[in-house]
Amino acid sequence: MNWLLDYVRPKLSVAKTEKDVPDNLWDKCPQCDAMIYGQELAKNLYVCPHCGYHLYLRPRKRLNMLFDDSEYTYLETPKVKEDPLNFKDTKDYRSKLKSAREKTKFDEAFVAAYGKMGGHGVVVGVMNFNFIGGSMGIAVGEGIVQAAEFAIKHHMPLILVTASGGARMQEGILSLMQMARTTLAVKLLKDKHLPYIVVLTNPTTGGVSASFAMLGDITIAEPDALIAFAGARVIKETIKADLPAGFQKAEYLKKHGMVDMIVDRKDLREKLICLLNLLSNTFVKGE
Amino acid sequence: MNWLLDYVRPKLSVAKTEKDVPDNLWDKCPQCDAMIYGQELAKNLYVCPHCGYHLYLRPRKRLNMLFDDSEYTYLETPKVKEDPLNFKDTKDYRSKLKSAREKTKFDEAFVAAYGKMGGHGVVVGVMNFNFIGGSMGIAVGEGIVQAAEFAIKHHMPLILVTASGGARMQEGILSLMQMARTTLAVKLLKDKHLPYIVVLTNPTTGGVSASFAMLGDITIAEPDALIAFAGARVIKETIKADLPAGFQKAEYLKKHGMVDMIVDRKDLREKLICLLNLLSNTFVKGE
Amino acid sequence: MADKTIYLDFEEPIYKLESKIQELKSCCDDKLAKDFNKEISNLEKKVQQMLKETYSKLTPWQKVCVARHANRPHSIDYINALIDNFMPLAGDKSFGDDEAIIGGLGFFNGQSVMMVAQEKGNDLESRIRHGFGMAKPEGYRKAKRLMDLANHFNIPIISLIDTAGAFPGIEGEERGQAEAIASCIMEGFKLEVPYIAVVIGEGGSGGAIALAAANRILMLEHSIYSVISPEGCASILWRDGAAMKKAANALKLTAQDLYKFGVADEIIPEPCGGAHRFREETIKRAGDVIAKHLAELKKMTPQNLSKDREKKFLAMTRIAKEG
Amino acid sequence: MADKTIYLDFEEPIYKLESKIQELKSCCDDKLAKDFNKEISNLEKKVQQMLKETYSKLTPWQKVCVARHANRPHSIDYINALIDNFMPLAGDKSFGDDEAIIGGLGFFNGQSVMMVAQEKGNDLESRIRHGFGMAKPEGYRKAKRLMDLANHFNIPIISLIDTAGAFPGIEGEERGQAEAIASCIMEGFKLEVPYIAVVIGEGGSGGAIALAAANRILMLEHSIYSVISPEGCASILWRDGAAMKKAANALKLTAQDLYKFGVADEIIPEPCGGAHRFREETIKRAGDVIAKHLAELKKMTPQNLSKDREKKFLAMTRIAKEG
Ligand SMILES: [Zn+2]
Ligand SMILES: [Zn+2]
Repeated sequence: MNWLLDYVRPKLSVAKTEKDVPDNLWDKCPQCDAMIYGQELAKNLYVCPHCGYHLYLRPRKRLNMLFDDSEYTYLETPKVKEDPLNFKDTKDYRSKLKSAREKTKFDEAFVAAYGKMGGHGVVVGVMNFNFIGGSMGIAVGEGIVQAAEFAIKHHMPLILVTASGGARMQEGILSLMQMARTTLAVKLLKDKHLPYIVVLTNPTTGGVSASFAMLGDITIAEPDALIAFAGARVIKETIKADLPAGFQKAEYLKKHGMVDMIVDRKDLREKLICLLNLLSNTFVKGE
Repeated sequence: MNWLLDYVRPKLSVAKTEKDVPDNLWDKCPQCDAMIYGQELAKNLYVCPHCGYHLYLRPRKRLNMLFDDSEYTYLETPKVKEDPLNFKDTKDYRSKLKSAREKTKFDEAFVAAYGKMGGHGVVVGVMNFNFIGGSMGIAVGEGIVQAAEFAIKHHMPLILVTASGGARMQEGILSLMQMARTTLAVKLLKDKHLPYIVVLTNPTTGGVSASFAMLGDITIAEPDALIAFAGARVIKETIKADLPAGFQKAEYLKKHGMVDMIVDRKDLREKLICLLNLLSNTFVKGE
Repeated sequence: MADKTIYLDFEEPIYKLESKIQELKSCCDDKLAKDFNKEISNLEKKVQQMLKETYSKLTPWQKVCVARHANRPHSIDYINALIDNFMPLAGDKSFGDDEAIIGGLGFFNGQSVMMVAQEKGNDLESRIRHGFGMAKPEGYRKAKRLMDLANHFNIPIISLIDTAGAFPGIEGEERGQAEAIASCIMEGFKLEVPYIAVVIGEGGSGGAIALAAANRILMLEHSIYSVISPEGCASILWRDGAAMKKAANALKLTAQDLYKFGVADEIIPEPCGGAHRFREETIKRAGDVIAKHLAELKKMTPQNLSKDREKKFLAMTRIAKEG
Repeated sequence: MADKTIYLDFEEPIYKLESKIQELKSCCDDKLAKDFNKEISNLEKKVQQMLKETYSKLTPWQKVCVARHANRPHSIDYINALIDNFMPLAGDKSFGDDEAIIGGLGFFNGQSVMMVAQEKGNDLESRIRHGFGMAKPEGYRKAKRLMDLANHFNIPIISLIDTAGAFPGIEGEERGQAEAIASCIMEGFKLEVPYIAVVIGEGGSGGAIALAAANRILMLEHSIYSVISPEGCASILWRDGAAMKKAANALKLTAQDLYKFGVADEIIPEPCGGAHRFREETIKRAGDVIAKHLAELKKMTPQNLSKDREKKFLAMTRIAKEG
């Protein structure tokens, strides 16, 4: 089963791209409070050069960093029913969507692209935490399903980079159903023996962690990333006690058997290529 | 997959049977120290009428208790190489085997029989704790493999009643290999979707617990039975502390997720029949 | 349980009338019986009418309260009434036995089924034993094991859903609550036997969908199924836990909403006045609807059962593609 | 590690000579070099001869000591030397990551393999980290997970066995040590990829066979593989822990015994003096033998690989049936 053989470059229009945020500004590290010049931070893949803290990396930068020569083609954002519940809390959901789109220049909290990584054809999906907390509604779920379907059609591995506060409440039960739908997407990949690698980044919680994010053939986490099912606040309120140090951090998850490796962002591309090499060089069935 | 359909009564000579030990004696309950008249104990399936303690039940009585009308046919004890290591400690292994045979009237620490249980054709294997501590050597391992092969050939479920101190040291590495061989036997049954039910009785430890005994589709234990991988003495010596109450007892194992149900001996036959009914009445595949 | 009646706020007028009927019944001796009988009969009609009025237009929040009603039949009640020779099975074969999910084999209409069911408990002791119906990872891993066992022996699976959600706590996190739920959903898709999920009370978020990647999703008339509790949603989006009624409205969590969305395949009608008043009749009706769907699914091949589930969930929330 | 030399009892005469050589070498200056050189050379020949004599007829107990020698190459050494781009994988996806068993993907002669290996550690800190090579249930469950992963991607599996046995303790018992070992053996039989087990040091009982239901069982020349430790056997059967030499004799636990029994498929010869003296050469030889068997197995179809394992273990200890 070699998923490299029938790699066909599909014809798809390039989706909208995230606008570059100016790099000529200073940013403050949330961990060590050091002030870092934007260009330096960008050069360092948004890892604090002083303490190693991994700041949030926006989807386009993530894709640039992962694909060979930063070359890739976006998959189309799936067309889905918008605001299916006509949801309104203190403001209405449609306006929230609108401002998220303006802010991020993306249609939704998930974007997928295909291209080469270390020469391997591969589909990479990235969650956008800046888009309503990376929450998973219909569009995100459908995006993941379509990324998997694309990977299957073109016989490629799928790499998903997660970052999410959980389900998109404003889409009610239909957002919950995406837990099942994205799990099904993983099942379809597994049926075809295509590698599915998850990169857990800060934070990955709730319905996203409890579905496709925990089902990788191989699971990588960025250092210190928060990875949780239940929120620490909820747990703290329930047990009325302090939580253990490092609770729900990547290292804690690894200790508890949920994560294969913790990889610094600067090494991520190299490690992924190594895994792709290892998984593609599979045993050729005998006569 | 209905394992009742092609039930064929195979032609096999009836093996030697265990001689009845006289019932007109008094026995002392190891738990409550009550003196119990042998006939009363026998009538009560060797469960103390005072405290409910389950005393050891010899294989023939176990088979009598389980099969319809106590009717069954022994499978032949497999021919195996005896004393393959020429093993000698303070006395030699051959003489140990000889006295075990004289004491138990069985060839080895495992005996299997087939017959009907609640009308279902079924193979039942029983370990004999009185035979060198029910230890598993080649003969026991091969007995279990052949019981599974017989069950497969005749499309019957297999029920194994365990009682063992572990591997038969005197057969060295060849006894260890029986862990793999009996596990393989279970695998072959599973390949055919034939039910495999384990009844754990006191004590089931070491290499037996760490192979076929823990691989039942459904796992029953008799109350208070000791079920362990490592001996409590060894653990106590290692940790130099007392062990928790009820450690390694059936109830402890159930609490820790290893056992489906704890069944009083008086209910065992009925529960097994109920399980056989449930597993035989399977969903008939559609058009 | 059923006699220790608990009334909900909005049932107060009904409760008052019912009390009056009780009073009349208890103080009437033979001489007065005839006079009273007429009045009792009138009052009882009135109660019926009020039940009808109230229960035909329950608000979403009222539905939430009914779905959580302590006298509502629980999974154990359904199993006791619908399943013969139930053989409870236990344990995840790796860590523990979590009774927030109960399961086992039994006969449903003379046919082997595997029950996998969330149980909240009925009194303090049993609530504690069942972890208030909030399963830990070992609970979902037990469920997964039982589903796999059923699949191995070609036995259909019926899951009963009634949970406020998965257990939120340190133990759950350290043993992989997220992984356990995800794997349990995945298990559902791997099955080649009929798999029917029935929301009998509260279908709470990830804890519920873990047992609901099924061929059929059935809901009791006054059950709910939601991505988050109204209280949780209110405190996050309204920053006011007391806004749960607004949240209940907004979340569209009733059986009727879910049927409209195509998530629920059928609504099982409850007798007027709710399952907590008419426990036996409700269970019987649920049994009938389950039996109907089971009969349909049993006509499918193992492969088609799996494909049916895939098709259902792939199509869900998807707009049919053009071209 | 290798420089902090540890000598075994029976190596004392060799040790003395080697010390003398060291002495001569260190005190010799240029002027005396020529005179000493001859003597050193003679002594070195003598050492070689003594090594040959000693190592060609090691007693079983001596083999046990050699197999457990602290300087003997460990799994990590084999992986470092034989595997390129090793990517360690971790965790059982349910409870923890037990480093008594290490594993991961890497290239072996340019070919992807999954390594699953028992590691004892080399100093106090690493011994503690690796649990002294005695795996807990989560270790076997990690091994099972990695084998299943390899099978899914059609990648051959090489297991390295070096353990005194599975962890005996409360934690192990309460999380199902017995079940974990049994399931790990079972996993071996389910595989449809080449699976080669190499006993590199101590093959201790159930803890060892958990990783050895393989197509090929290879043993280093001075490795052992036993149902029980000689010490344990002595204390049970002789009621005297000091009778371990007798027990080692009786148990027939050497690679040579196992080869005779047909349990070991091939013995990997160690350089004269043992793996602890010639670490690199030993590892190289092991690599060569593994490569040979892997090449053979790679010619088989997935189904035949599974059948091959079944045939091997069914035939083992079985007398060919007549009729
Ligand atoms: Zn910093
Ligand atoms: Zn007693």
